[in-house]
Amino acid sequence: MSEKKMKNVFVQGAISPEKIANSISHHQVKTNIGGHDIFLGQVRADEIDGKIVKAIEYTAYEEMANQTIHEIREAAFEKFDLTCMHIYHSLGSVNVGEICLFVFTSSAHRKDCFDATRFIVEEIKTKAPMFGKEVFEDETHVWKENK
Amino acid sequence: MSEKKMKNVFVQGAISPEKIANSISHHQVKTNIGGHDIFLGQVRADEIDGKIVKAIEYTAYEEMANQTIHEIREAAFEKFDLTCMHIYHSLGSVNVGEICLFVFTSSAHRKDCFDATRFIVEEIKTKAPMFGKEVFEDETHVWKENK
Amino acid sequence: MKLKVKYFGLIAEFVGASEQSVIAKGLSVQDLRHQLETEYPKLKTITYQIAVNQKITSDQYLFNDGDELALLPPFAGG
Amino acid sequence: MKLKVKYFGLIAEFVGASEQSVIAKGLSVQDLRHQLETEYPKLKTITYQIAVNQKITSDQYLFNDGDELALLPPFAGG
Repeated sequence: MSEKKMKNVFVQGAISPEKIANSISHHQVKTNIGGHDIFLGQVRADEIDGKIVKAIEYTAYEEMANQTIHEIREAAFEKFDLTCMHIYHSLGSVNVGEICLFVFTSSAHRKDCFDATRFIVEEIKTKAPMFGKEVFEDETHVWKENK
Repeated sequence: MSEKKMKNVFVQGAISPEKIANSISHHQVKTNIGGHDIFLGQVRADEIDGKIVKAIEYTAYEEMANQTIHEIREAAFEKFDLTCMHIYHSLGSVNVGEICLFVFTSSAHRKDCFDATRFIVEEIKTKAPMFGKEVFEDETHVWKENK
Repeated sequence: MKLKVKYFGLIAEFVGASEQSVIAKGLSVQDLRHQLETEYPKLKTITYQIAVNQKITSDQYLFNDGDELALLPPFAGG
Repeated sequence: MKLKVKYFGLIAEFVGASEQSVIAKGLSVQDLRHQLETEYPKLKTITYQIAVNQKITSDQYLFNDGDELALLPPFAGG
């Protein structure tokens, strides 16, 4: 299955556990699915030079990020035998402990969804133009950089 | 972190999306977590010799399965740098489209949770004495066998 | 020796019970395997493992008093 | 040539704007890089990529009319 229409991956603020549960529920009618793999990125209270991160403010070059993720999605459908795929990323402020990335793939057999979710997460981290301002308690900030 | 106490992984019937959402919510206070990886096993409506599976009835050698999974859990905490780990498996009847296995690991960095969830799922599939009766619409059945 | 033997899944179907008290005619797991396969010939048609006290064991294992045995058909968790 | 240039994250901070109309003094991405690094010397202190029409491009790329450029600091998604 391949989805040609470009989707908007961005949601304002944190991704709620309820949104994740709803997304899982919607797959219970798809009885050809045997396994789901879900990755959730959560904002960490990192200590940087003695200060603790309290939130990350995400921005993105939205059109390019959506296009890039569209291509990642197409590549994943090509490489792996998937039933469904869902990708969401936060924009704006996400507090520590909250979820900023939700990648969800489903397949008949577990290998495909395991491989696909990991592939998608790695691709997003390296290729999608998204930016994160790590804000400290004292309102100063640093810019996050993916490794 | 290692957890010495043996846990009971078994729940009666299907695992609900709400249980999964609650489990995710409980991790939002753990601000050292950067990534979660969740695997969900879902019962497939497989066609076998022209008949369609409508449910799987799970049984287990419960004491041995809990002990085996306890050892898998300890091995995973040893091999990977994990913050948390949760494993649940259904007993009794689980309809097609419903979830029978829930493996959830969390770590500061994504590599550990990706590796850990996959390791745990593979280990459970090959080592934990659980049995699945695939029941067809006409109430006949076959016994499932993991590959 | 009198052994407690548990049966699961397909094997519980073959035997028609989930647990039995078995008077072992031999001393090893291999002996018990032969004894049960004679009594329940369908066992010969499948692959199964034997656990003693919740650990998969080899056919060479010699029973001790109070051992709990289990005949385990192929696993299907997940 | 007149170019639309977008700035993101750290670079938007350096420039003090998220978008500008820039009169390019040269013809290539490399020329624009030099021009902007002269105007905003802090750009020289970081690694950044340049996208033209939403594709990462090389320094050799020669502008066409209507191109949308973007200066992209290191990515931090997820």
